[in-house]
Amino acid sequence: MKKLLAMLMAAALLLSCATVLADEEAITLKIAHIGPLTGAAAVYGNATSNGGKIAADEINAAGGKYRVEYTTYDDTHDAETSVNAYSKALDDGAQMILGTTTTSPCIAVSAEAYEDRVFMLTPSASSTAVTADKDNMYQVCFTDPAQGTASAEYIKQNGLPTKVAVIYNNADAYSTGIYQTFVDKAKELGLDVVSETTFTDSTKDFTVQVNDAKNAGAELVFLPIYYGPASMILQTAAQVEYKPVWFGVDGMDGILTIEGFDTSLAEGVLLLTPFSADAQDEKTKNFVATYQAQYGEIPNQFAADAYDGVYALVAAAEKAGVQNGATYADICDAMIAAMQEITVEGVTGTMTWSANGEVTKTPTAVIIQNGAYVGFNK
Amino acid sequence: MFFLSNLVNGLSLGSIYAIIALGYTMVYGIAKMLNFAHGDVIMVGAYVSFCAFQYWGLPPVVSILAAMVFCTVLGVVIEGTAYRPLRQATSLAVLITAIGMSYLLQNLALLIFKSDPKNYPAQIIGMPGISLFGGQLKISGVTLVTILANVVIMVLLTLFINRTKLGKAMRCVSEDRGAAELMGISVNRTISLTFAIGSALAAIAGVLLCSAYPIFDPYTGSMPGIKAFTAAVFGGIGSIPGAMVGGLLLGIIEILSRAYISTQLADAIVFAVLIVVLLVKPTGLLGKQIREKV
Amino acid sequence: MSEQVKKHRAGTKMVPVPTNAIVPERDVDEIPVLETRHLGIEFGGLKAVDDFNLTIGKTEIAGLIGPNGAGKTTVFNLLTKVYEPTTGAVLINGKDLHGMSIVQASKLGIARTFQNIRLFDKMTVEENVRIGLHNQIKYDMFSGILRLPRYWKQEKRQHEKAMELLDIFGMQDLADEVSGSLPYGVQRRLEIVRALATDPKLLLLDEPAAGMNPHETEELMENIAKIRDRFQIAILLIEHDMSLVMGVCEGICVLNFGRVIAKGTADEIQANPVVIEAYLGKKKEAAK
Amino acid sequence: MRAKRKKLIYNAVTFGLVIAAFLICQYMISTGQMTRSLRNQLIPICCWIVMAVSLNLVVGISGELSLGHAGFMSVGAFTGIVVSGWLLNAFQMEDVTLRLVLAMAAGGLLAGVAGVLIGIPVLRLKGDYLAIVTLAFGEIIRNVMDCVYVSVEGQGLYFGFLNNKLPGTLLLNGPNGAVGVKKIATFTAGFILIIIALVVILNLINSRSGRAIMAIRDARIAAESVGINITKYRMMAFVTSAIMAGMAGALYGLNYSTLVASKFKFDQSINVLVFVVLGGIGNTLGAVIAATALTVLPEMLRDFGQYRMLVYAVLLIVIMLTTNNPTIRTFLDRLIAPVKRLFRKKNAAELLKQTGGDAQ
Repeated sequence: MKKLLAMLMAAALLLSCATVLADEEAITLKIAHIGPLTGAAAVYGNATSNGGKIAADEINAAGGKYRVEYTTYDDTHDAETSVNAYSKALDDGAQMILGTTTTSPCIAVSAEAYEDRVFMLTPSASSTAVTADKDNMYQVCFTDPAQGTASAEYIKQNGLPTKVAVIYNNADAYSTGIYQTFVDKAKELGLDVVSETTFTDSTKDFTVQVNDAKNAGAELVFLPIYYGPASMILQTAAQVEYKPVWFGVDGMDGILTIEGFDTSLAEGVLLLTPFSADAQDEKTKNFVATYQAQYGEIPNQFAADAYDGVYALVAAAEKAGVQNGATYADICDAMIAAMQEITVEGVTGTMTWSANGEVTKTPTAVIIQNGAYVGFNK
Repeated sequence: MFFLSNLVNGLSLGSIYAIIALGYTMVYGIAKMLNFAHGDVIMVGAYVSFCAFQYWGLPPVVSILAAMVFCTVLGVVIEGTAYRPLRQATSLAVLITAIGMSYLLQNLALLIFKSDPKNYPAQIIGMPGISLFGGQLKISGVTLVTILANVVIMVLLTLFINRTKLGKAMRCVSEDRGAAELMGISVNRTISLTFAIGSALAAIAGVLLCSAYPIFDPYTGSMPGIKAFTAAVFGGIGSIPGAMVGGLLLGIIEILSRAYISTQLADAIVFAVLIVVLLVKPTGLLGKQIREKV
Repeated sequence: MSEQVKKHRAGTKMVPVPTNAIVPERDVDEIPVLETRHLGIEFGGLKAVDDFNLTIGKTEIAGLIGPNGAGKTTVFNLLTKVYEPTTGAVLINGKDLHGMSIVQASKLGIARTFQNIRLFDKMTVEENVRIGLHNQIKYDMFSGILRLPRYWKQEKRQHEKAMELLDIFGMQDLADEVSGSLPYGVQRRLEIVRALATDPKLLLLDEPAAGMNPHETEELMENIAKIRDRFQIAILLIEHDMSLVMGVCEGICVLNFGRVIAKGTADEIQANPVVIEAYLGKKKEAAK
Repeated sequence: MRAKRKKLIYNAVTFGLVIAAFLICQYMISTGQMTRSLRNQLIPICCWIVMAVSLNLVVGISGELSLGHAGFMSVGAFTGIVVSGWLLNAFQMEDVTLRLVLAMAAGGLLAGVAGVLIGIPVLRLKGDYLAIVTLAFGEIIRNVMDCVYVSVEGQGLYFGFLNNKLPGTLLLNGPNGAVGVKKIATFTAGFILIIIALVVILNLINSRSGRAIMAIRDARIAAESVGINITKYRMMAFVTSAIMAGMAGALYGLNYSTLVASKFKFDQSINVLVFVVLGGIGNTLGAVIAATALTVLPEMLRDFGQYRMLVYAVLLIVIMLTTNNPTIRTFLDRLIAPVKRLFRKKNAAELLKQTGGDAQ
């Protein structure tokens, strides 16, 4: 509570500064966020929406050269609706897009944005197809292949068990994307993939998958999936008394915050993620505290990526020298150029971007111990 | 042993489908409508029992009862406000209204409980599991409770329908609504009763479903709802033993095809089996063959 | 009883043919339009129709009567292949209907009306008749969608033919009415017209006078005779209205509990003690 | 001639409205008056209209409840994408219009084939059983599409099932769907497709085949007894509908740079069914209007923010209740009656007859 009070005071202080600075004519950036606020993928869209909102509020409160007008548009995780949301955002005068949250809609929207010359930065759409052949499209998150490769390399280099099982969601682009590169890389590195099983969004029962891994004698189970199904897999494994090393990717982050989840089941889960809500640096602590105060939840990697995304957009706008009243098409090329030059220190690490839109940042391996993330050292 | 453990899992999943399917089949038999919002009542049941246990600290049994009471009231209210005014309308109009109701429940839950998945506390059904064949086959407590609950519900429901006055009234309305009305049976009250029972069963199904597969969110009910509907048709819609048989078979087929054929194509296989069954027996496994009167 | 019908009855003489059945004398040379041999059907062990033998001459008007539940409509359903018989055979113009579908039976020249009217209620009177003409005046789907010349030509033919048929019952003016909204009697007549449109050899009428007032029944009787005379077809009708049956039918077959209990002309049936006991006696009193 | 004239007027109004709407849209686009939001919805609206009109053929005209219509759209969409991609990659066919036409034709064709394959078993069933089987087929198609991989190399097309190791460029990538689709759909194409669909449906209804289809709907046994081949005509309606859905699907698929099979879930079939029911079952013009209104509606509700879909659900229920409840309907009719009477005055006798007829 004290912490919150202190923060509020700090915010108030900043706000008063802001009013002073406002006289110097601040430049307003109109950022439109697009993501699923309703529908089955709503959890991700709400996280990115909230994360971005916090960054926008902070920037406005800090009163720098730029102000952010941040608006969220619902796309229900559907390409058609997403393009509609995008069109509405441009009608409303958006200058740049933070989004879209999920992959398939993002591919559809980025194609439109490419034609219209709108600068886009997605917090979380991680497929390479999102950025492919589009110079206006950037990502805050790792690409799926990058995660797959990094995971396989990490397992190999750190002497983790090499008898590996993979359980992935074959109706999900993110999951299959990581899975495919992981398996290729694993073969190349000589890891022994003994069990590959899949599920779909409608799957409730994971006993088959877990039993398959168990019976194949896998000592490490790679889970390139989101934390929801992952938590079910962990509970199923506990029932059949199967205790391999669990290895997750950034989608696994959030598993500790599921209401009602017995976190002891996640004990020892390893994950390669750029963000962990328990990190002890000042930035993360502030972000997590604010998020919790406003939304009553601990932010996950989606929220963190969106949070960093807004900062990155503002930094790029500053570099590009965006002025008030500039249209999206005016600033697109300048933003593209600026994006490749900036370095953003965010809650998900220190980020730079290459011309193909991919981010460079270092994922850290964390392990869950006593219900919290701890840096993992081999 | 692998087969046996899959079979048990299939029975467990199938029992849940069966309980949901009972709700579908009763409502269909009596109100002659496909209540697509039924799946979402399951989700409501899960949330209510979750809140009762987790937030208000009620004991498990009370939590389950709270969910049942809430869902019963909800079912009756839905029927009274959305379906009753359409009693004379085409069945398609009612179907669309039911779909609207399904969207409504999902989106209300989304606003109230937010979109993040929640984990259903294992303590609500805190039965210890058992271990057979020297530990080779483990059956969880939830599985046992689910299968048991299914049998108990089945027996009670059959007794209720066949032995009690209200049950007979339900059969009458199902057989011939006009004639039942002439016999002094209140059709509206009977249909309300059906929704009440169906929704209470949905609440139980919600508790069991989420105890077995603990992660749930506002959209949790819709897919099991569809599968259970399939199960009801599979067994012969309108038939109570049919719903039971259909549910169990569907659960077993789903788990076994996932285990032995393909995890990717399990859903397709389930639906393909349904189609084959309907081609051989056009009114489902236990459905009544009705000869068209000419 | 109108003059025309009386005249028509007076001219009929029923004579036996080799199969031990009787047909009107004028039809003796022809293949009987309908012949059933030991026809029977069981529903779950119950013999709804049993050993049903009937022969109808090429231009005969025959009646099938019997108390409620005697199996009359079931016989119609057997003749039109709605039901597949358990035993026996149905021959239309000497052709066995075994294994045929309703549609095939219809194409062989058997048409019917229904006890509880089955019109295409949402469609107009003319459209109902046009549907009856389905296999008479044809053109394919593509001509229809693309409105090829053939469409216009055949549509015109259908219209003319439909109007011609409607004229029999003087229903031309009603051609554009929606059939479902017509009075009961008119609907019954429309069903007959629709059946006639299929160009049948044998027309089955299931209680054509049900729900009609005496005046309408009278008219119907005349029309039944008129139809037979004009199209030279056979008609078999089920009817409870004895004045109609006795007035218009040449041969009558009485059914009770799925079995034929009597066959003969109107006078013979009226005089038959078995029939009187089982059926007519009671019925007559009820009618009065 | 009254009924015939009514039909003629109905058809004229239907075509007139669609053409007028198209011309107004084109005018607004050319003068820049149309918002981007609406402009980007035009093609999907066209697709959904065709979906609604074609489903109406099955549900309204043929009288079968189909819950898997989106499955045919999916077949058409993915076929269209593959054909378009193949023509472009293998034959360098740059002509966008020709490619679109060929893709739509192929989409319609394959969806039609799927219609026949599905129709054979499905049409043996009746009523709700038919409905559930179409639902099952829709789900099977979606599930199977998640496992299909197609690639193009040189002039060859390569297909893989649960196997993504294919040579060349992937056109369909299993659960990732189609990516890198070249957008070639145009509003004009959508408009033409609507016109084709309307011509087919409206002409069919007023032809021998259409009457046969409706006869089966109204009284199956009676239709059989006048010699109508039930299977043939039910199939005709089902397959025609599938072909149109496939063409709409191809257009839809080629309007976005990506497409996933989960787009065509059960919900989507239901959505199209909502258009049909709301437009008045069997009413083609109604289906066109309902499809347009309900596609635009969620976008208009954006101002409700997080309550958007909630409001949509409530509206859906309220609309169904008001249009289908006899009490409310009578009340509404009474409200409209004076207005109607104004137009009808000249034919008072007819009005009398009408009310008399209703009272029966």
